[in-house]
Amino acid sequence: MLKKTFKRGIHPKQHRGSKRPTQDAPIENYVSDSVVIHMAMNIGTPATPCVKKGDQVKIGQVIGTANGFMSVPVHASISGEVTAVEPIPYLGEGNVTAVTIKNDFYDTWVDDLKPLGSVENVDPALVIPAIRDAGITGMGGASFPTHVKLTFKEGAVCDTIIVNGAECETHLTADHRLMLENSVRIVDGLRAVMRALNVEKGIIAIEDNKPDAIAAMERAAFGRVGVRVQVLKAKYPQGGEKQLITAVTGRQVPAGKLPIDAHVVVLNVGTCAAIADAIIDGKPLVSRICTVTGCVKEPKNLRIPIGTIVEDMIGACGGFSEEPGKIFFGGAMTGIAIPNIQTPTAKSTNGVVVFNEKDAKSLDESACIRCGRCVAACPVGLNPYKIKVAADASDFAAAEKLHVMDCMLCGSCAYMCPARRWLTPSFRFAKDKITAERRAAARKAAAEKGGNDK
Amino acid sequence: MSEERMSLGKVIKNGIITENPTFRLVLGTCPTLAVTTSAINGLGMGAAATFVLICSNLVISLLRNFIPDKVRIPAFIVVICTFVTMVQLLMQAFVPSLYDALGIFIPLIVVNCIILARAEAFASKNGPVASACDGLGMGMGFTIALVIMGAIRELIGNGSVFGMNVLGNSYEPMLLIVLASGGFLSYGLLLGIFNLIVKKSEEKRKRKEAEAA
Amino acid sequence: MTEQMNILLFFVSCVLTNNFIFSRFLGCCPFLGVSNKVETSVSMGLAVTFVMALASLFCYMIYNWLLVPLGITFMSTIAFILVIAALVQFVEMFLKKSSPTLYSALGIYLPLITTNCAVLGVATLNMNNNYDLLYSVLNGTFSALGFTLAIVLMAGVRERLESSHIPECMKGFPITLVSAGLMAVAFMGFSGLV
Amino acid sequence: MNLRISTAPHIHHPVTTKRLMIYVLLALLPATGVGIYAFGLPALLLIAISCLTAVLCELIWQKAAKKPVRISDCSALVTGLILALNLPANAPWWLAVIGSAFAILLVKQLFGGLGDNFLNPAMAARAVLLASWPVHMTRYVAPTFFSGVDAVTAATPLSTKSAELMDLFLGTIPGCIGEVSKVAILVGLLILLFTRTVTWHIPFTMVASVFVFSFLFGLGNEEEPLMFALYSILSGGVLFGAVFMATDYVTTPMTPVGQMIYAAGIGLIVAVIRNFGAYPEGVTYGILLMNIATPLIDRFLPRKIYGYQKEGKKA
Repeated sequence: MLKKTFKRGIHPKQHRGSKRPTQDAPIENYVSDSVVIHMAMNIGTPATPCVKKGDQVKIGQVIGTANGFMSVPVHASISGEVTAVEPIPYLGEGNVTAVTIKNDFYDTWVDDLKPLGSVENVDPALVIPAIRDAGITGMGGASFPTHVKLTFKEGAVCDTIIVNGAECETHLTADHRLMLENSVRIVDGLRAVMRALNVEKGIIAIEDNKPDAIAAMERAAFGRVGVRVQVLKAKYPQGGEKQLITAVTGRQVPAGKLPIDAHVVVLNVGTCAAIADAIIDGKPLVSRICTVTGCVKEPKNLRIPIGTIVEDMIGACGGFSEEPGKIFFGGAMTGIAIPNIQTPTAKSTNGVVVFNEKDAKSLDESACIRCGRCVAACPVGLNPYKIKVAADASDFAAAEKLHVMDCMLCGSCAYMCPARRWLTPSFRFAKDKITAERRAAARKAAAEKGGNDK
Repeated sequence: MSEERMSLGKVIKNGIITENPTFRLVLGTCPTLAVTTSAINGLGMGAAATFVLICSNLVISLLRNFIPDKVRIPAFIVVICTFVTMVQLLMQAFVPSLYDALGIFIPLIVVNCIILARAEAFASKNGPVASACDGLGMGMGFTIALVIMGAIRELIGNGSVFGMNVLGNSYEPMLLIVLASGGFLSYGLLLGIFNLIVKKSEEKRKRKEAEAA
Repeated sequence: MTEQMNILLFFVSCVLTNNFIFSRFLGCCPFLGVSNKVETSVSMGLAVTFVMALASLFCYMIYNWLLVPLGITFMSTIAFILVIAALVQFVEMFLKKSSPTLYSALGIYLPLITTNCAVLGVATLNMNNNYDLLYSVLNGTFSALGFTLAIVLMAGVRERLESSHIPECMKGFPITLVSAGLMAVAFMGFSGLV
Repeated sequence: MNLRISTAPHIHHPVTTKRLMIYVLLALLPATGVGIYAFGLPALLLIAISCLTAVLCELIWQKAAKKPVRISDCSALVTGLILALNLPANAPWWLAVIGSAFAILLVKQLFGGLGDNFLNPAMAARAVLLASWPVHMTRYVAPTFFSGVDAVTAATPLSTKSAELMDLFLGTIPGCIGEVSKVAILVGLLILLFTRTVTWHIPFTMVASVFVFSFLFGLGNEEEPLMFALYSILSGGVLFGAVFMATDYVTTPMTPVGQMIYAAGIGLIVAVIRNFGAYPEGVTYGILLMNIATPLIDRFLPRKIYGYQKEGKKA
């Protein structure tokens, strides 16, 4: 079969080695003594906690209610007693309210699960509400509420649904294992969405470095209406939504627009499996698969209740093998470093990677030698070195003109830079600044307009 | 800047050092670059420009109350031009070799920004004596800068100063310095060194003031 | 063939070999002053080209048809500078009326051109070299194009230097002059082409 | 436990600036070796003096300007070596000293050091030396070691021509230290390509451009324009320039298309200067002139940015 891909991008050397420790490790279930479930699991408004200290909760019970359209409910991931409802600092986003549950190890589910039956027979109109009520957000890392993604504005046309099984990030094998061990559920989830949106084409995109996953998904897709597997050449950042759309369909998402403007919806494999669980079993999203790797004694793929704290997961993997220097959620290209091992996981945490002191060492910037490696790497086609100059001079207007807002912070340029320039961090800073300025300008404009109306 | 308070000596010093047209104001770059291939050329150019500066400053100062503001610039140019033509004819008659060496840059003194700038900034606002002194100071500043640059370029590019062999016969001159690119290079470097010296002396002064305080 | 060839060679000579900036030092003030942005330097270059072509034409006519017959060629400098000043005024007025867009692009540079020694320089050179009418105008145009080439290249380099870590005392004119010097070294490669 | 907080990416490609410079040095090794082999002790001394001066100047400047000393990135060494390889083997020692000092101090450090210079330091220094001491810079000696081979070459016109080409290729002709043996240079190119230090764009486009323009200029004037074009790319510093000097990162465009425009420009200028100019060789000037044009190429070459193409087509 023809292998497709997108333009530019990089081949991290770690592509070859970093996934090896866990790619053949079957998913293990792990349940810890307690979980800390915070309410800001989705992009948008956080949920409002609806339990209090001392309450007994069961698995799947709603503990945080959705706050408007851009929000999804949060469910208890273990059964037991609520021991705290308090704000905790979380990954530099300020404080978020979190519910701590102590496990009673009875694993009792709530009584009122409402299975909707087979995905081929379910009433299409019920699918999206079910997805919302199950608290499903994008499981690939962005935590965008899935029901929002599937609700289009008037006149939008969707003709293809792409299931993202690229997993181009380093170290992570959670999606890979899921595709091997739960392939039918993924196809079920895809079919449910295809029926809900009345879309005829469903494409499961997988990179060619996972031949076993390709085989498994092809078996699962066999005989299913409109579903096929597309093999992609392994390259980073192929799992990026826009790059994936271009690789699979050849279309481009217009700048500043959503995939639906290219008539495509992209769902992560984990999201698809969660959708299938929600439809077939009526179960909300309470657990996920998370790769724990790096400097741990036994790197594993764990199925964990959402909210499991990192320390417990490390313990489940035999503890640290070396003094840790840095731990981050997600792969090494885009992962977010965590400040301590008490940090709880979220719905989008697809991996916990531990680096030793040596790998964690921060690097000194040296002078740009204009080698052009960043330009050759940028999947968006930007000139990272120019943007960096503008950002360093705090000239955000110039950075904006150089399309910094189209940067998706994939890190390819910074990865390639031989001078170890902090390209991606600068761009992140510039983007935040520009977004803040735009918001302020919009507020000001709105305020003036309001004033005029009076 | 009133005439009474500003002593004439200070006016001259201002032109030579504080507001040196070549090294501080970076005016009149074309002749600076073009004629400083030797010290003697620099001296000739400087002298010609000084003559024009003094005369035009004097005349413009005298006429400053009679010239309507609107046609001020063209009038200044005509005055300057007259003196430039005089210099041109004088040099052609008495120092033809120098005239040939400086070539087109003698008539181009007309558009040398130093002269018009002084006419506009000083002579049109001050009395004839002060204006003449300003012209002298500026002219000397210009001349000194040209001679310094000319001497340095001649030394490196030809091994001589004012035509006298200094570095001996075994010295192999660096031809580039007396070529066009050498002009730019040496001017740029001299400017940089001048800036560095000014900065260092200012730092020293500040430190002294800080110590005193 | 030969006439076209001669003009081509003349073009190469004016633009590359005897570049006004890099080998004749004419027009250095605007070259150093108005070369920090590529856009403005292009505008400046075009304005200078326009004025230099016209100035060559008019100065030729004034010199050969007025000063020479009257035997007052020593008045050439005064005559030229007046012609140029008047010309610049007329061009400015004309542009203002006929083409506001062009005027807004070139407008602020036009007054500067009066004291651009390249303009007076080209008129004097035409006179000294005894060029005929055609070659005077060509000399004006081609030399101005050489000036434009130099100033645009310089602007590109200077835009790049903006983000460079130049020592404090070299910032501004000094580094620009050194850059110009190095560029002149490179332009020496064209010597002997004509 | 002390966990570091830093933003992504957390991993980097193993190639650093220093490693790239070492790759370049490695690639220069064959040409340097052949140069020393062919020209003997004087070449070795010249190379040593030039490299030493370059590194010393960089050290002194960085100390004096109170900047972090970064001579260990080897960039000064590369400049010194390339300059030495561009000198005739019998050039006086002070030529190497002045050239190296000029390259490092005036062309590189004055503009801010590595990455900030807009001209290739070694090339600018060579042009300055050529303008200042043309006699020293153009007095080439024949390689001493191979002199015996020359005497054996056969005499028929055609074979002379082909023997000439062969001589050029192997390096049995007079020339600068580094540029005599094309074989050594091609080995260097292979090293650069293999280590992905450079891409094919600049070296191949430049050689092709010299070939094409020499052929075109030769059409009217030469008996065998094809032979002439072949001779053009093998003689002088074309190959050495294309592989080692035109590919200097700092002074070349960033995008492949820009690099090809740049390299084609060098080829054109080289052919023009060689065929019509006063200098017998134009590689140095070609590279310098296109270095100057590089900011403009980078600025005006449009980039296709993701998400804008379709809109552009519609509009």
